[in-house]
Amino acid sequence: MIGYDYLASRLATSLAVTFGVSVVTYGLIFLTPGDPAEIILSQQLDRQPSAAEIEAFRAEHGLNDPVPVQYLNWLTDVFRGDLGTSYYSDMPVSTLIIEVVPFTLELALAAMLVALVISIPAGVVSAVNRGSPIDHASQLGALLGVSMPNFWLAYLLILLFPLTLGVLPVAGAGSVGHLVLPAITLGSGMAAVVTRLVRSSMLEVLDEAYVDTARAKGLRERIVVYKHALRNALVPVVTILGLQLGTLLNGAVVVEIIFQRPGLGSLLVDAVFERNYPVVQAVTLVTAIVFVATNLLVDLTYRYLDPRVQLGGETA
Amino acid sequence: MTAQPPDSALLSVENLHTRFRTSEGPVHAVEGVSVTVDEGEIVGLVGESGSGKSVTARSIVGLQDPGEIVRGSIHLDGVAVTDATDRQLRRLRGDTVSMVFQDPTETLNPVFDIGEQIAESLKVHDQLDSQSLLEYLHVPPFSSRSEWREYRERAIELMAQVGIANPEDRVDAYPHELSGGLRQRAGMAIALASDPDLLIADEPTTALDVTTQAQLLERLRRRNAQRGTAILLITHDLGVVADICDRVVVMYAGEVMETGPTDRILESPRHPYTKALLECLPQRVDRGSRLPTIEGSVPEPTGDRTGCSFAPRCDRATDACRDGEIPTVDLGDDRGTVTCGESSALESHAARSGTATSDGAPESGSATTGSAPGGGPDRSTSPLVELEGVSRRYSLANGPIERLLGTDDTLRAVDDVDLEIRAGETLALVGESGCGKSTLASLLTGLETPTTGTVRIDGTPVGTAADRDAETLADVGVVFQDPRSSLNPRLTVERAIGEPLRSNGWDRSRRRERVQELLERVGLADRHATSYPHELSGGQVQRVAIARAIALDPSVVVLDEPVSALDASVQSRLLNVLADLQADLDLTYLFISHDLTVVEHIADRVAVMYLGELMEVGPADRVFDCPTHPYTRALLEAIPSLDPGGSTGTSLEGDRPSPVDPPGGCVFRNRCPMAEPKCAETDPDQRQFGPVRAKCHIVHE
Amino acid sequence: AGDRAADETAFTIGLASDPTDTSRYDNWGGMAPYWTRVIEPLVWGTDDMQPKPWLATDWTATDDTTWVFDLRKGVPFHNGEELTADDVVHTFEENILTERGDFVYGWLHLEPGSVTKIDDYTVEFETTDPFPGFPGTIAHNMIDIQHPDADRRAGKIIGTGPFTLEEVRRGQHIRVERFADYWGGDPTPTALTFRAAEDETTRTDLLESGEVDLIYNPSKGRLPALRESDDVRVDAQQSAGAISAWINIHREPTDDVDLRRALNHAISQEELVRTVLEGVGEPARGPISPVIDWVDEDELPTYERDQDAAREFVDRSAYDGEELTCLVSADMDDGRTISQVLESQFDEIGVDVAIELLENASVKDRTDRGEFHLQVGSTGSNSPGADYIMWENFHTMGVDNKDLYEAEGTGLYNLGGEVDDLIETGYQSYDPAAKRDAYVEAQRRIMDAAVVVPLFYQEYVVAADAAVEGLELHPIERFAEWRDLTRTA
Amino acid sequence: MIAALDTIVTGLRRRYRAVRTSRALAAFFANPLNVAGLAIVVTLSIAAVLGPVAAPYDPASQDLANRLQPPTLAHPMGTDQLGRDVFSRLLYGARLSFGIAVAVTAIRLVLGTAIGLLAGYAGGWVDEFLMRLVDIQLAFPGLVLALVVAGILGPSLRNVMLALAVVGWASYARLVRGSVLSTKEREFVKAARLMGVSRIRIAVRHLLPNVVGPVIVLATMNLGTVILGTAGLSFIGLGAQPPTPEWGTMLSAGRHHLRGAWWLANAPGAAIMLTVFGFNLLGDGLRDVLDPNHDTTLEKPT
Ligand SMILES: Nc1ncnc2c1ncn2[C@@H]1O[C@H](COP(=O)(O)OP(=O)(O)OP(=O)(O)O)[C@@H](O)[C@H]1O
Ligand SMILES: Nc1ncnc2c1ncn2[C@@H]1O[C@H](COP(=O)(O)OP(=O)(O)OP(=O)(O)O)[C@@H](O)[C@H]1O
Ligand SMILES: [Mg+2]
Ligand SMILES: [Mg+2]
Repeated sequence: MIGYDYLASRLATSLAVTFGVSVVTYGLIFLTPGDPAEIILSQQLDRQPSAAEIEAFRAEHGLNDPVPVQYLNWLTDVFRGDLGTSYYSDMPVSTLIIEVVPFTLELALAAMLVALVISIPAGVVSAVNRGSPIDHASQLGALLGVSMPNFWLAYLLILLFPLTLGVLPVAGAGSVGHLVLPAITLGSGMAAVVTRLVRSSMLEVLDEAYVDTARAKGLRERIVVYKHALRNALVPVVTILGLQLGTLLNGAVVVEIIFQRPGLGSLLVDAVFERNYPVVQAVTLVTAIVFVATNLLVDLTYRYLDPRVQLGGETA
Repeated sequence: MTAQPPDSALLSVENLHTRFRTSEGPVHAVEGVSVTVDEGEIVGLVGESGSGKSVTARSIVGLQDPGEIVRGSIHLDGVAVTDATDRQLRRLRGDTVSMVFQDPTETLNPVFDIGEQIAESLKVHDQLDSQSLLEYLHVPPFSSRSEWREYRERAIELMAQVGIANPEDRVDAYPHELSGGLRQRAGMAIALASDPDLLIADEPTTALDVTTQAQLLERLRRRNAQRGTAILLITHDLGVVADICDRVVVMYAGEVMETGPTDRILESPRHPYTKALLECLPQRVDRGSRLPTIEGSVPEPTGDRTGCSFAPRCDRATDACRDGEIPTVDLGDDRGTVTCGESSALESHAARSGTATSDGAPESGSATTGSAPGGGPDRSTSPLVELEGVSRRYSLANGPIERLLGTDDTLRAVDDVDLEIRAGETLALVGESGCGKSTLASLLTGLETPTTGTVRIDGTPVGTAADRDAETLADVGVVFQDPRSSLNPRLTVERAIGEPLRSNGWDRSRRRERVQELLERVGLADRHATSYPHELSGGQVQRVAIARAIALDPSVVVLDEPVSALDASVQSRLLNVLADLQADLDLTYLFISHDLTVVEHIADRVAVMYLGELMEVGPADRVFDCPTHPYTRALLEAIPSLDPGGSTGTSLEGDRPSPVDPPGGCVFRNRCPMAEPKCAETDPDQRQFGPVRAKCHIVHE
Repeated sequence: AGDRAADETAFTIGLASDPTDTSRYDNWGGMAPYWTRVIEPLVWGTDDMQPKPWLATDWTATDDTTWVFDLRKGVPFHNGEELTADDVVHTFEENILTERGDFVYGWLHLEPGSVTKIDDYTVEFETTDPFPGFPGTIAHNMIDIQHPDADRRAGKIIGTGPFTLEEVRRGQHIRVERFADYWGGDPTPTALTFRAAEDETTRTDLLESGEVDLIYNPSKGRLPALRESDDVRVDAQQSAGAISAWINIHREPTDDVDLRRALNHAISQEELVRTVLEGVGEPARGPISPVIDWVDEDELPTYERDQDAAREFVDRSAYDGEELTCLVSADMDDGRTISQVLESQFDEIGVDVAIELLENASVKDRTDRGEFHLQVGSTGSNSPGADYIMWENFHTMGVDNKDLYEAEGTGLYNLGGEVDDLIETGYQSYDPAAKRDAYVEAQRRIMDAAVVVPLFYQEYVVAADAAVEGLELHPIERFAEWRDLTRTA
Repeated sequence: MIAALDTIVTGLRRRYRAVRTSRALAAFFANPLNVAGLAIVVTLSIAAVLGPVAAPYDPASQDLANRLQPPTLAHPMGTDQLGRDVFSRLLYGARLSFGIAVAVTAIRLVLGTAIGLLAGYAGGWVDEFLMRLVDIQLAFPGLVLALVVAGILGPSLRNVMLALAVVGWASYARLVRGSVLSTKEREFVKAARLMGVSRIRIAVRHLLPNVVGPVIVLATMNLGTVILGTAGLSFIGLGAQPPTPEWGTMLSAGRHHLRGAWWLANAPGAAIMLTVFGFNLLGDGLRDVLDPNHDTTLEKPT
């Protein structure tokens, strides 16, 4: 069972990591050239701001304080549960994030689903029929999946589905139909990675003696493969899924841009480009927390999948 | 292959050829094996590693994949396995034949508890043809909970039958939570769940301690007696065969060399190979004298062969043996068959043939240092190595935070050990797996720091390896438990042996000379200098490890299970090498082994360890001939005797307690047949019984 | 497409920027004040960028700093109430001058408390300093008038426009519906949906798939095909924007006028427009679009493409082969291709230019520090009040020049001296003719000193379903008029 | 002198023998996919080396009159928006894209391996600290890092490389540390300690060679990811500076022409795909050969 010690140690390391991320972010954004005042004002006014306007903005947002002071202020606020306000307006950053999180989550889960639905059967079939044409075909497919730059794939998908076949919307968000193409775009790369992983993991497991024990019982091959072998083969796969979730969160930028979807990825990129630091800070923090939490989840899943795994010491 | 198997045979394998396709050409793993097993019979299949035993067994249950059966037939209960459909095969496996695989750590699925795995087997047997994936995955609407619960109940019964104590508690355990012996028993339960007519057990006891092995063999014998289950027992241990088999089939290089009733084979082996194999067992040789060996090595299974595959190693081989067709001769009177071209083989001819070369008389008596009682190392000299009150505890907390929080479970690996090793002697350390032998060795070598106590070498206290100076380090040579993993796979033999020389500042040309000298000493050819470990056989790798250990002229060499992983024939050769080295270089050995027959052969003195404590220490002949401590006695009794029909003593019942939570009082008391109430109360002191020191309340002079 | 079948009089418009950006448009509940025509300012702009009466019917400057505006009578808000001076005062005082932050003061030259009601239909504005451009400046979608009951941040927008706000879907679209009581007459479309479609290929694909009826700025690569297509109508409209290569005249070696003239002679604006711009845009002779009334192209000196002349100028200049940096913002449409054409054509006259394609903020940072020689940049305005183009770019105290000028007496594009005087005169002149004269003279001098290499005046393109008619385009693209949008069978 | 020569010769001979008789090599060549991967990589490497020599046109020379020409004999892959020969640009780009991939991977590999080795071997607090650093890198949105690096230093090719290198080393560190932890427990390492071999020598001579197998596999696959990474960065505007004919930048610049001038995006797209494909095939093959137990590609693309 999960001990308190374990939880305490995980919590401590997670906190350290999250704190580390926030420090790094803060350091980095203040190294970045460009004055938020000028950039934000020119965006907001759709014209060059005047010198007076810029000075007023700077004063209003405390941008004239020394960086460590700004960081401490920010940190204090975070501990009070306040992620700050966007430089653009009085909009709390938390509101901005909460607004887009469902879209990101929806896309991440859909992509994960696409990836799993494709990769697990493909990987298993590939491993079971090692060296056969099916295996080669699935391996090649997986390789094509990883090799394709995702924005290229996105445009090709749009060309194929809505424009040529007349099915599925081109862009937008809000319905299941809108989710299909982005999920395929994002999921295919992951599917490819996971397929290869499932395959190699399965190949190893299928060589294990306990698989033969299961066969020797007189079990059907299907049960041998999908019950006895697959469960073991999934153990390394889970790690990758955990790491890939991070990719899904901020690697989705390209997909979000092309398919015109709101999301954490484009929120972050826009914020960086606009030097909207409170938003950058908050999104980074949220991603880090999600990452850390996911890895904890991965560990717990590990423990479920493989009772040998001891929850302790090792993190992630 | 003239002998027609009787129609009644439960299993009849005829002229089986199983082959593997590999990138280096086909591997002929099985070349024309014929075996029969009648109902209720126990047949032993013996042979050295790589002789094709496992492949034969797997072929019988249709699991030879990725190999293929290219010729021959297998009939199980009248069904031809080679032509069977998937469905028929499943029926056979679920009903007629069961198999227990070689390694207990790997035969159980690590992610399901053993109850599930046994229940599954029961269910398959009950409902052979209606297996739905979702049901077996326990997906709710497709799978009935109550039904599974019932199967689990029956699983508990079965576990009790194979001798698992407290099966109700163990049914939910995962394989990693069980000891090797329990795992093997669980594997047995899975196999027996289908109430098979034939049980194939592939080296079921090889990885186990003698005591556990004895328990398990006893179960098998009982099963056979009670339910008439036929058993095909695969092993390389002739002692096990002698113990329970009715009949023996001897394999070599994928072929059957000889078959016959156990008594006949052990008493009057006909085939030169069988004879040689029997001769190099240490049991059969006088303590301390040289062991006979079989020169040469098992032929590569690739490539074509003609004639008898043993011919290159057989000193009685004729030209006919090398080229011709080798006849299989039925000895008649149910005395079995022999596949040999040499007519002399047919004569019953006891013991020493010329094949196993008992290579000469002991060279000026040096190899027999320990044999003559009293003629051993000079007892008056001060001991070379001294351990005084040495203990080693492991903290089970891992991770710095846990350590901070002070989670405090400790494991007693070695507990308050006093031991001395005198110059020139061979001290053997024996005990069951996990009793702390290797840890004790590490304390001596400095890989581990004692939690309490001191280690002295030549009278000076020494610390860990990092603290020792080059001279002290050089003074102790080590041969590790697993020879292969103790060599860096990326270094050639030459570099590996040269590594200690290098760190002692030897220059290149000196190193080269020394390496050559060492190779010669351990009996390796010069050409092996540039080989990588993976290019060498197990015996050769072990020689390299030995060469490296003696490179810096140590005075004491720690040998951790140096021969356990090796075949009998290779083992005997290596033991001879060790004896020669000791004689020539005046080495002191700490020889760790769980194989008492080997220890009996080589040791001057013996230390018996149990749960981190020394139970008995004394001269080898005394300990073996007249053991003092009940534990030593139990260990000796558990050794399968080579005498056919010889009794196997009562095996030690019960499981070893955990070193994390050892019993109070005498640690052995809960398994001790002689335990008395006071054993539970106080921990006995070490007491001297003549030349022997033992730790027991009960025994008296 | 489904919406259209349901309602023949509803239209969907694909915009190149996200009209729902809450963080930017939170003052309108996440609705872009542009395009949507839900809210309206007091002043609008004519096609030649003059202030035009809108919610205000007339205005006069009573002294240097006082403006009096007469309001239109009978203008109903979306909640049915009539627009009065109270609403205007309320909007300015409670919203524009308080909530939007201090920067507004500098823009409008107003401070809190400077807007007062004279009577129900008259309002007075007191600017902080003389500001003749005031009416044109407030002719901006963001300087809108709303009813005091409006709860802007909550998305309750009560404007006077022809459409009412119905729905805002963040990052997706905005839906507005016809306001039947609109003071300017009943609009034809019953509903409009403004969809965000920031990626140009996606935007074009949306039009092609029929998901939207009309898009702004389709992908340039697709223009030839769209123009050929019978299903699509393509319109172009010249805007108030202009693209030029701006030259840092205070840094070696571009401080040498001969080099700058050489650069001007190296470029063929016609070729640029014809080729890489697919004909979208007008070859430029000056840095500001002639759509703006105080620009007169014909008054400006011209630099024909003439490579020999250019090389001569180079030889005469102090330039000795060093590499010039040319900043380009990655955000700029066609910035990448344009800069490469420049680079190649400068190369032909022996001037070595290295392009630095940077994100916007980094470009700003570099220009602030003056560490560059050339910048591909633009001018433009979303309101008829475009005076600030001259001030901020070419006046020594303009935002681009000020820091460097104050620090080291330089700047970037400012010639200083008389040009500053001319700009000040133009800026503060209430007389349009005087203003025009001053500005034209300033521009003439700027071009004479070759401070920029003018490239082209911007056009924007609208591609629509061929069945859609009645679209009125405006030089300020955000002033588009949807009232007459219809669909032919 | 002669002795030295002799040792070199025997050394080489031994190597050669090891390679020739290696099962690994035979197994590698037995799989046609591996051979295909090797062939692709070799071909592309040749293109990278010889590209500039073989290219028919100057990759930067514009010809606005002949812009957007579909593929013809004169321009086998057509011309781009500025009338440049796409084929020549592709050939020149091969060197750049390859160079970036190799350089970035090399930096990641060296950095990650060093950190992983140190963490795994030193253990204790050093390990704890370095692993948290790894976690931070993994938990940090790589994009921000890339943006910032590009922002601070300007988005040149060199800085794109730096940005990609900074975000990718953690996977190596983890992988190496994991292998070191298990290898460290192997008895040959204990043996080395008992033989008095110094810590540094143990780390470098005993541990390192035994953990590089999976690292090389990861690196091979990484080469592909890096090329994709540059394409991704170009997409958000942080690619190589024009007119550099880097593939990712070309693909990104041509992406809006997929419908009309399809060759613009598809030519670099196919080149990228082929390269990544080739590296992955090779990596797969190497994995089977070098390390059949390699479990995870702890890869986190940007
Ligand atoms: N999957 C395989 N591929 C290639 N060769 C194989 C395979 N399995 C077994 N062999 C070969 O077949 C031969 C016989 O192997 P087998 O496992 O039957 O030996 P064994 O008698 O059971 O030995 P041990 O006592 O070590 O278990 C060996 O030479 C082995 O290398
Ligand atoms: N580093 C360690 N940390 C914790 N426990 C350990 C460690 N090393 C050994 N042990 C435990 O100490 C006990 C003794 O182990 P040791 O390896 O000395 O046994 P052994 O007698 O050599 O057994 P075998 O015959 O299986 O080699 C075992 O219970 C083992 O699990
Ligand atoms: Mg075997
Ligand atoms: Mg041990």
